Amino acid sequence: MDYTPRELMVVAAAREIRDGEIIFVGMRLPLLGFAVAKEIYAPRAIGIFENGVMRDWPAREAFLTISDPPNVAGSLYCGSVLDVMALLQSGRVDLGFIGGAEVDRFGNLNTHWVEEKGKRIRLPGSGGAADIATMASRCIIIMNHERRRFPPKVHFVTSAGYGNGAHWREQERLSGGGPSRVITSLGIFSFDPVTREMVLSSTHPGVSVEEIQRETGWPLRIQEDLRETDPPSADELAVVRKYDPKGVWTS
Amino acid sequence: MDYTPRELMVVAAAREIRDGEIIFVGMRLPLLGFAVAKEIYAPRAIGIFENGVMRDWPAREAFLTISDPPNVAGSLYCGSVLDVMALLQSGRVDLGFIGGAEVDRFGNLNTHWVEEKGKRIRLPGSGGAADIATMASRCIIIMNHERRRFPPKVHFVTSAGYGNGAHWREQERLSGGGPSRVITSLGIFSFDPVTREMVLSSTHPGVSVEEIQRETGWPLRIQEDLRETDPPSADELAVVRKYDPKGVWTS
Amino acid sequence: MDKLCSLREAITEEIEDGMAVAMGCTLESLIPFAAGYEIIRQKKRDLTLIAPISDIQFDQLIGAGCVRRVIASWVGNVAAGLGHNFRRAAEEGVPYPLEIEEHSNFTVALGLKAAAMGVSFLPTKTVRGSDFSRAEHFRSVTCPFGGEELLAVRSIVPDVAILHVQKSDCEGNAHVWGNLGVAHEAAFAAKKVILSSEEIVTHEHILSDPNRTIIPGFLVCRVIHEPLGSHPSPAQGYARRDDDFYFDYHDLSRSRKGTLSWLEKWVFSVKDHAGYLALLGEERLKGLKPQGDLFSPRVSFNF
Amino acid sequence: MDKLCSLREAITEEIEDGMAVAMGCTLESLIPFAAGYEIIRQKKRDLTLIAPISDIQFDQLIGAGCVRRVIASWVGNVAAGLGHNFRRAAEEGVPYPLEIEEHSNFTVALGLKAAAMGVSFLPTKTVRGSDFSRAEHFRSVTCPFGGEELLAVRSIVPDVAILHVQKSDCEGNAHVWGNLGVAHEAAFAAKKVILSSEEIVTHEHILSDPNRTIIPGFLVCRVIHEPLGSHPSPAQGYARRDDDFYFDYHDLSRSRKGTLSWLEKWVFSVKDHAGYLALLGEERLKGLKPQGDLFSPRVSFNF
Repeated sequence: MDYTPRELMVVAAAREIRDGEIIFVGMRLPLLGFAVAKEIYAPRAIGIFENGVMRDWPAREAFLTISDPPNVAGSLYCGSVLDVMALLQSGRVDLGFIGGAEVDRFGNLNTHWVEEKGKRIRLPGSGGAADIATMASRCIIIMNHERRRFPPKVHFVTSAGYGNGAHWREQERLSGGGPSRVITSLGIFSFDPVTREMVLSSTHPGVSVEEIQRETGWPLRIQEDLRETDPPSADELAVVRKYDPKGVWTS
Repeated sequence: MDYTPRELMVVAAAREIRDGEIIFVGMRLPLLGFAVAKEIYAPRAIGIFENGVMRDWPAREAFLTISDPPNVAGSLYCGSVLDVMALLQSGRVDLGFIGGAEVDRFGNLNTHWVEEKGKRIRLPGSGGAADIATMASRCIIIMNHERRRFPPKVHFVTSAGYGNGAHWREQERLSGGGPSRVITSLGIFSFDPVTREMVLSSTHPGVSVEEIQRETGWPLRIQEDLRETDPPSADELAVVRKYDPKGVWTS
Repeated sequence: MDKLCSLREAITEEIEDGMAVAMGCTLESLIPFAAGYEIIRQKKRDLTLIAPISDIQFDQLIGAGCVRRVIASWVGNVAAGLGHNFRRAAEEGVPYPLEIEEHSNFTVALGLKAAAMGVSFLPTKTVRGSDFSRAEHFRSVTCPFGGEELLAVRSIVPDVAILHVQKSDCEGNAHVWGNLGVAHEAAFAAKKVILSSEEIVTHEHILSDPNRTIIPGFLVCRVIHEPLGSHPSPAQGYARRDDDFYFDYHDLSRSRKGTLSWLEKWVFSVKDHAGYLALLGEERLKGLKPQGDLFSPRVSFNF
Repeated sequence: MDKLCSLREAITEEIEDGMAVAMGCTLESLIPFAAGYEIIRQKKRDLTLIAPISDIQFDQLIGAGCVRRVIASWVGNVAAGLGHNFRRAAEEGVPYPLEIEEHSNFTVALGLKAAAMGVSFLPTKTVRGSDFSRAEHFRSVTCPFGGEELLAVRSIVPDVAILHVQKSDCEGNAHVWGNLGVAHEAAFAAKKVILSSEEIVTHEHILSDPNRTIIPGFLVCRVIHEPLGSHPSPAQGYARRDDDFYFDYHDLSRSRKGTLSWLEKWVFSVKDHAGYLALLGEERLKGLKPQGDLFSPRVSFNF
């Protein structure tokens, strides 16, 4: 079957959504993942957006920001940032998708600044990512897998993962559960339940462990029963293409 | 001119409203006072209600509670209790009207419980009165003037006036200015700017100081230039009767 | 998921003795009286009732013996004055003693908002200097910036919020308009929400105006189609206030015996809300029907 | 009181150098770009800009040299990525050094809500563990009930909030729909509010749906009738998003020189918003016109 790496990432994201869950969605791949989940696995999932919009079905039309009219029309609820953040803070958001410029081995994300050739590059900042990272029951991190994006320690913690590992989240009293998966362009990671270190759990078809190690800034930990990521099914792919017919996000 | 004591109280309340002010209105006499003010002195005043309704004109139809449909239809803003209380807490409410079962010489109000013949009578409680008393820039207290309602010290402070006088409000850090007037069925009081004691400033036409003293539970303080309350003008009376044609509140 | 059921089923299955129930959260309108009557009919006991002001609803439930505690700022009969059953319970423990967590309207709203926001308190400047502000649900908190001393209001977490709304779909996505009181806060604060609704509308109808959705259905466990379910309180666009009903209740409830006969007539002698409406009679109900031509303008969600 | 005036007059008389201005408070829609352009045209300086995310508006104002400080959670170009002028200011102090009060979306909302509520802070559980949570506008506060340690977010008080809305009357009573972001909080937090509006409607029109009033006019000092005043951001029911405009800005603003030529073309070379729209051209504007038949149902306020 023919599919792009991003289509695989979308489908991997979709498979993480359970029926009836309340999901902080965001744009791009997670938005498509939400669409796949709704149409196939999780018809009762609710998607919420940081601008105050809640939807029980993804918009059919293409759009570039969560506040674009197609994402507002036909939504379930249009309210405020505080309305949706209240759901997050009161522990009712099951899952949130986030990404960033850097992620480290404990799942900490950075969207504030990085260094390139000794020069500091200023990035846009948190947006709602730090809120989701702190308080969602679980988070899924979606990243392009490149070595510069996978340092052993991020330059700046915008959105906390497991800090320096083990019981850090409990010690710092973060109310959410932390990252449960990292879906990259090369494979899928989970986190060791004790050390909270990122563990490679599946490699995407055609990707070797060596390639993933090469693009990762620390010695990989690999799950004993390392698998190959299931490729998208025909059904899954059909939904991705229904919602992104021109491949704006997935080509 | 013929008018009822309550019509006089309504008009006295109306005269306290300045143009452009934001007023916490409430039901009955203050609501009619708001109508008189709007039609004559204060066309730009805004009336707000504790259920979340804001109006720039009083409803023409009669109604018994602030949430009745005539008070909602044609309002300026329909929101929440928190919306209107936020205006109060942020110091934007210029004036609020309150009343109670008891008021004492420092303008403290009680709507929690009183004693009658040695038996404790439970009253309904604060509602929004304590909020208004604490935080409005100034309050006007409207009361039937009876001795049992004017004890030297209330049984219970529901809505704080000047506490035990002088600098009590500043010491207790109440953000609003406290009561500026007490409009009763017999006269009008202001408060001494230093001691914060209630001072009789005008007697209603036909009411003697002696009668007021008889109905007041402490030795009256009387303003040097004690006046007689101006009776309602024809214009004022016309508005009162336009909004209360059957005399439900003012007969 | 279709959550439609009868009021009887909803109250039987969702309300347990001892629960904390927010109801009457829009102040004097949209009070879920039909749900309150069913709670009385089913003889629920030891409830904690939560609302700023819910007109005679709390007085009825107290008189019927359902209540152990109220978290409220005002309990009485808004147009007529005192609440006789509230008085009897507070003064004499009849039919049962009553605990009262005393609030102002603002502090009830803040307590519910704290719960809705998922925090254990919210800070305020209100009710300082009021005697009831010394109760244990208010404590001092110091602003870590200017050092200002504020009052912390403890969060109020209802087990259930019962709300009467104008429109809901089968999943409990509800449109509400008019004064909102603390309805939104109560719905988001509660562990679950029961809705009774004037109209059941299609899901598409809800989606055609998402700004009117005050309660998203995923908070809701039960939806009951109960036209006039807020009688005698008003429902903007659907029913006027039945003022006489309140005055009659006030007169009859003056005595314990009168209360019992009132409850017998209006609650126990009828099977359900349909029976109650039949007892009110067509003529009376006709008089509560709204008149006029006051419709909101349509707004465009086109893109 | 009629508050209608031109954008030029409003910005001249209400915005002073050094003020704290909340704008772009509905996130990516209803951003008051026309007002921002007028601020640039009038060469206001040393402003503090406040919003969670306001797409390229902050980048434009920073590039134009109007800004000394931002209070924000995200500054960039939402669809295209980084904000080049934000980068230059933050990295190199070009055209001026930039102070950044770092927030998350939630903490900006809480800071504005605190101000709207008239309290100096609000407590939260968010951003614990984030490096920016160690900044001085976040401090620890202990819940006086359970002893839980929370983060206090300092209140954010804008001198002015500038909002673009769909409908306003001459007094500034405004109907807004679609995602509301922190618009309501910003309007109630600010010392004064300036509105630009797609439509000026009658006062009666506003009163016919009071639940749609997000901003009451008594908070508003100026009202500007400015159709397409949020271009290139969308206005539900009035204008689609002009995506290309953002991408073109992104490309051109890569260099300081490109930014200056962009500003010259779109801001300085035109007299006002009418000139800007003329420059966009009829064809392009036609393409942004909403299509379809998505109207909210009317609801009844009858009684």
